[in-house]
Amino acid sequence: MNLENYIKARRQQKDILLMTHIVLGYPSFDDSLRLVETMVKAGVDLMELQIPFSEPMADGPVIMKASQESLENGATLERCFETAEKICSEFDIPFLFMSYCNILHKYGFQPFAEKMKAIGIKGSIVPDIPPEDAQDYTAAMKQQQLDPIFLFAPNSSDARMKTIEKTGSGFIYCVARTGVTGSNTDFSEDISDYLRRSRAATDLPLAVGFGIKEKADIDAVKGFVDIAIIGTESIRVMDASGLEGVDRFIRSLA
Amino acid sequence: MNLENYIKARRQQKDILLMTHIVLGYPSFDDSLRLVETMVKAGVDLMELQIPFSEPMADGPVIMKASQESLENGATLERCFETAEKICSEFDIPFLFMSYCNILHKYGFQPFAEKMKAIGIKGSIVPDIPPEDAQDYTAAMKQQQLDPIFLFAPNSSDARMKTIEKTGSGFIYCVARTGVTGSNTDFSEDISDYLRRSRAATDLPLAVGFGIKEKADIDAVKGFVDIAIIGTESIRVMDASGLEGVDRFIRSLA
Amino acid sequence: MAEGKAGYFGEYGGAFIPEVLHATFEELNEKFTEIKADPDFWQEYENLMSTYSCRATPLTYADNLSRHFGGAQIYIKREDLNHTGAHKVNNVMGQGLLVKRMGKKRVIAETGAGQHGVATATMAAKFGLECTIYMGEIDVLRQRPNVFWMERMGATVVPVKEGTRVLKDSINEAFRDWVTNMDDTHYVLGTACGPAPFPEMVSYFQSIIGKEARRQSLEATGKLPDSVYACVGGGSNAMGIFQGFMDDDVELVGVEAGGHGIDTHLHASRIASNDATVGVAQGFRTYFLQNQDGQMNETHSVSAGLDYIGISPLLANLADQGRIRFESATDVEVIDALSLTMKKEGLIPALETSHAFAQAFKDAPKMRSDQTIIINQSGRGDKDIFTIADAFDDPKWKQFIIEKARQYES
Amino acid sequence: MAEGKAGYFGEYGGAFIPEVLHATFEELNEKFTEIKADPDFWQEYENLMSTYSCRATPLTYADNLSRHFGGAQIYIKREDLNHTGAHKVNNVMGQGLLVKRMGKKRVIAETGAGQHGVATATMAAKFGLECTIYMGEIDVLRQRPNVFWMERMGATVVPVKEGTRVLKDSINEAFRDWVTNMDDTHYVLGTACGPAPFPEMVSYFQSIIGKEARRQSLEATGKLPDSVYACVGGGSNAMGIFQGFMDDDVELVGVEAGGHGIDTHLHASRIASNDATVGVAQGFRTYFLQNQDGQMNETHSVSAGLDYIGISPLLANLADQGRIRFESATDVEVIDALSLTMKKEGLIPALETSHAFAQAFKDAPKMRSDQTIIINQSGRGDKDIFTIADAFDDPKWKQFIIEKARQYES
Ligand SMILES: Cc1ncc(COP(=O)(O)O)c(C=O)c1O
Ligand SMILES: Cc1ncc(COP(=O)(O)O)c(C=O)c1O
Repeated sequence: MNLENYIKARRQQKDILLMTHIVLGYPSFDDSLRLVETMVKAGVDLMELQIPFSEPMADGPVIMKASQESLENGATLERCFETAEKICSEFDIPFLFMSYCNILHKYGFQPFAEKMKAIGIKGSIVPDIPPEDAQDYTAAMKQQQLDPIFLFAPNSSDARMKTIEKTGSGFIYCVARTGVTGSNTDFSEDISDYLRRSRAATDLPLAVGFGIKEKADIDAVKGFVDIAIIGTESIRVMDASGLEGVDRFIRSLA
Repeated sequence: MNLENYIKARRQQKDILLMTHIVLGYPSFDDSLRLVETMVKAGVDLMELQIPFSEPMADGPVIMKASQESLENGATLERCFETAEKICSEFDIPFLFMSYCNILHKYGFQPFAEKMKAIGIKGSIVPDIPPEDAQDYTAAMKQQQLDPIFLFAPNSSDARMKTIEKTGSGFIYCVARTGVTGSNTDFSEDISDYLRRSRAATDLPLAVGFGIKEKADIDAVKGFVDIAIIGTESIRVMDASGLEGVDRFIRSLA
Repeated sequence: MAEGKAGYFGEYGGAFIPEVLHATFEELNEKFTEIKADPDFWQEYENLMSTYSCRATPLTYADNLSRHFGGAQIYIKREDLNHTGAHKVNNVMGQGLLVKRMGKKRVIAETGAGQHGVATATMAAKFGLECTIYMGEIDVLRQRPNVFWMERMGATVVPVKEGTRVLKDSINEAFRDWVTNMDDTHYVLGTACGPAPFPEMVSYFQSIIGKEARRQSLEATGKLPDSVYACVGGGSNAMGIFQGFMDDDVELVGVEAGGHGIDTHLHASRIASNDATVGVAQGFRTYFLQNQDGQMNETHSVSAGLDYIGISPLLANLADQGRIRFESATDVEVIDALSLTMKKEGLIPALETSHAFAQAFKDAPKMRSDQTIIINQSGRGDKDIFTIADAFDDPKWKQFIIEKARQYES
Repeated sequence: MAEGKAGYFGEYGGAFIPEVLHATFEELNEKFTEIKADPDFWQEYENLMSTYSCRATPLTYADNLSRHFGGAQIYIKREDLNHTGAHKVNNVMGQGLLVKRMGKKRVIAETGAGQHGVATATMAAKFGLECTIYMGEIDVLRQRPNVFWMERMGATVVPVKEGTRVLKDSINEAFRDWVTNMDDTHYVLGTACGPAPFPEMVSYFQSIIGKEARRQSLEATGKLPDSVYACVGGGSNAMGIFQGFMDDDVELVGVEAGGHGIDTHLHASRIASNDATVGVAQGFRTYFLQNQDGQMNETHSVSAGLDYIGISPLLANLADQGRIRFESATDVEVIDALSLTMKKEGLIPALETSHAFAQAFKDAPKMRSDQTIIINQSGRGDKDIFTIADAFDDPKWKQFIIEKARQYES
């Protein structure tokens, strides 16, 4: 079952799915494994595994710091692959890679996609590849039946959304607001207009992220999108109160 | 008897006369008095009393330092006049003021000359008044029958010497070499040419100074000039070995 | 200048930006296209640069250096005389005019050595814009004098505590600001790098150097130079002067930071060394000094302005085409060249600039005396005094600083 | 320009020099007369200044300041853009050409703030001359950055330990050198003071500022300015710009250092205060800040370049004639003017220069908007960073210096 179908099927049972995020190697690779285990057990529906990059242009301070520490602790691409492979084999939800263009580009888009396939990763989120420059990337992914996830922004025009949704597959990642990850988003404010436009632009499932940090945020987008994405907040919780805290946090969102 | 005649008369008895120099107020005004006493007793024929100036453009380091200390110790023009008056009344050789233009200018050339007359000073040496700008100065001096002493330099042309000697009176101060006071002059080198030119340029008595510091130097100029001038060296001796040293030094020159 | 796909130069360039900046770049591309086609704009730009800075900057004949080396006649293009002391102001004032046209109220910029930050703060003061400068924390500490001036001109200087806390990290941080505030804010990128249209746009504004230099060479010597030298950090001063001679039979020589030597990995030579590979970072595709995983390396140079990880896509392409010869100069060679230039000509090139001098000094003696070269003096070195004094290890300078510190502490 | 007795301007000027320098001054007067009569010389001078420095320096319209004050239109003559950062280089390069004509091999100069010393060291490097700079010991300690550059350009900097160990003492010391070495040495006096022909000669070279400013004013505004402002130390930048407007219906305003206020005696205002009297020192007759015995006073100013005891005889004479209005600006007013100029225009006038800005800012609001003024920006302030940072009492700067000192001490 491909990613899109998985999401649609799962949505039959749940109003909204939950996608969480970790940075591979942060605080350590062992912790990464345990974090995934905790999250999966707590009921998340899909996960992003971020491969750290030294120039994380679109990340906010929390994820940036996590990436940096992971690299300083000696995280290599090889270690990321190994850990991801272990994760995919042990847990039965879809996992995606999140990273920046250069990580894929340096390895080669095609070898990288082959590696993802071999490991069992279902797709990838790369925020600094725009549709215009995505051809090699999407071709490599599609050849391996993997999903390159693309992003909408609140200031994407309707026409632009069309272009984007045609380039990507799996689902669309709706960035809830301008800015980087990890800042507050006021979900009580009306972002419904943006999400309605997004919905109209594509038949792909929609995910929304950037600033979701409690059940109320999720409730606010319920009905508009298929997936709520928790990024920064779970790192904050992990830093503050460990795995147990993460378990409690994820469960509180359901 | 005016200065010129005094020198000529005295030369009847001596091959060469000795003029020495002190800075008024250095090391103190009392010391100035005692220095004059020592020098006169040791047989000097005439003396320069330097009124310190804050911008002593033509002085070398030793005299400059003496001037500066004198000023720092609070030397005023009034104190200099008082001390000079005491000196002139107590000792029976001609005394000259040495200073810079501004000291006379600020007081007024005419009042300054009147003051000199009243005190008993016979003339003045002001190295930064050139003949071209000397009119007010010489007029004031001459009105009081005082002698403005002018200077020849080794690079003064014959024509220039004529101009200078016409402006001054008393005697001519032949600067032995270029540069400031207090450096070595090699009197064994031939300065006779310069002094012969000087002799030819004027009927005034000639004095030579800048760098004379021992009997051999004086012997070298004997026959060419009427007066040997000791400037810096006696300050050096005073600093090193006090009044007694000065007494010994002056006597060694005879 | 672009060929093939818009924003690309050969296989280099592009605009690898988050979706949220798409509209901003669309507007920027549009406005840039507009001003390029508008002769009034260039005229307005030249007027501004000739009344606010001192363009045309002179071409100085270095007679003593020419005689000293006994080879080519050496001419020096004097970007150091610009207001704020370097070529950086050309780009910044050009973008300032663009900001006015776009009606934005705020500018942001990255800065490494501080030169571009000072230029941007200056432009913001002149144009009445709000201004935030991102600067790696390490650079803030090293380059306090520049920070002082930026702040005095009313800019907010934000020390970037992320990453390696140097230039590249301040670029990331500036982008983070931009993705949040793109509506009222323009990001004044400081060199011919970054996402399209920046490499082309910065080069466009800097082309004023080459235009002048070409004309001045003809006036002064009756012919074009045989070779033109420029140091290469991001590549803006090099592109600036090279563009005056691109279609001529003139050799173009770009000089990168050789640091401790290109065999030591402690350098910042992207083309002259074999250490760089093609990558995509900070919004564009070019040669980067990166490891096998695609993580960027730390670089080293005595000059803070040349230690960038990437190089202008325009230069990468021209290197591929063999149009530009790339060389590198080591820290030691650079200090020697600087020292000689001060003593012989009374000129103080910036440490960055001194790289170009160092290479020119290697080549000039081998040339004939009827040949001429131009060195682009991209900036003046007197604002580098803390670095240069350290490079010379000047004991009296150290004593001065120690005394000054004592005053402050008491 | 001289009237009456050669070398005199009204009752000011003259050449009160030791006999040993007579021949040297004769030669100097002769050569100066020769070059003044030689149109090729001025052409050579202009060529040098336009290829080695960036003359003509621009006239910048300060639109923000003009709007801010809502009165006169404010234009700024940009001497700060000159090579070495101030108008001083005009005089120095002119004298350099003269030295070449006289065939001398060595130059000496006094310097206070170090600006003139740097300019002279630069000229000496360019012209291949030996160079010794005399600088008061206190100034050497305060102005280490300038000493550093002079030494790096090959000059010998001699700290003067005599007198008050500041500018005037370094002038005395330079004269002491000259009376010893006049045969092969020229003394490059740095301002429009000293024995004739220096006041006139320095003014002559600096007149390039006024010539340009007059032409530029006509070009930019179609008319002459209503008022022209310049700070006055020795008087060279003021004479330089004023000469362009001497015979016009243009108000000329000279601004002296008001220090803590002209009632406090802690200032350096020779004309604007009542504290100065006519005297003869350092080779010429003018107003000096001196006590009743004729000993020179200590002066005070936040700017090292305006605290000279005397003033150009040309300016003293023009003050007598009422041709120039003299004002003073206090240290506090100066810092405020500097701060405003940085924020509003992105310009950093030197502390000396900021005096002229301070007075202009007092007058401009009272003028009509169809009136224009020109301020002579004699130099740039970025080399004053140690002084300016202290004036602003900048805590981050202090921290930076303390850290740096710690590095050096470890
Ligand atoms: C004086 C100077 N030259 C050169 C450079 C390098 O930049 P670019 O290669 O863009 O000219 C810098 C950068 O700070 C600089 O300050
Ligand atoms: C920038 C600047 N302006 C003005 C002056 C004052 O000198 P002057 O009155 O001769 O122009 C100086 C002297 O150092 C200076 O450096």
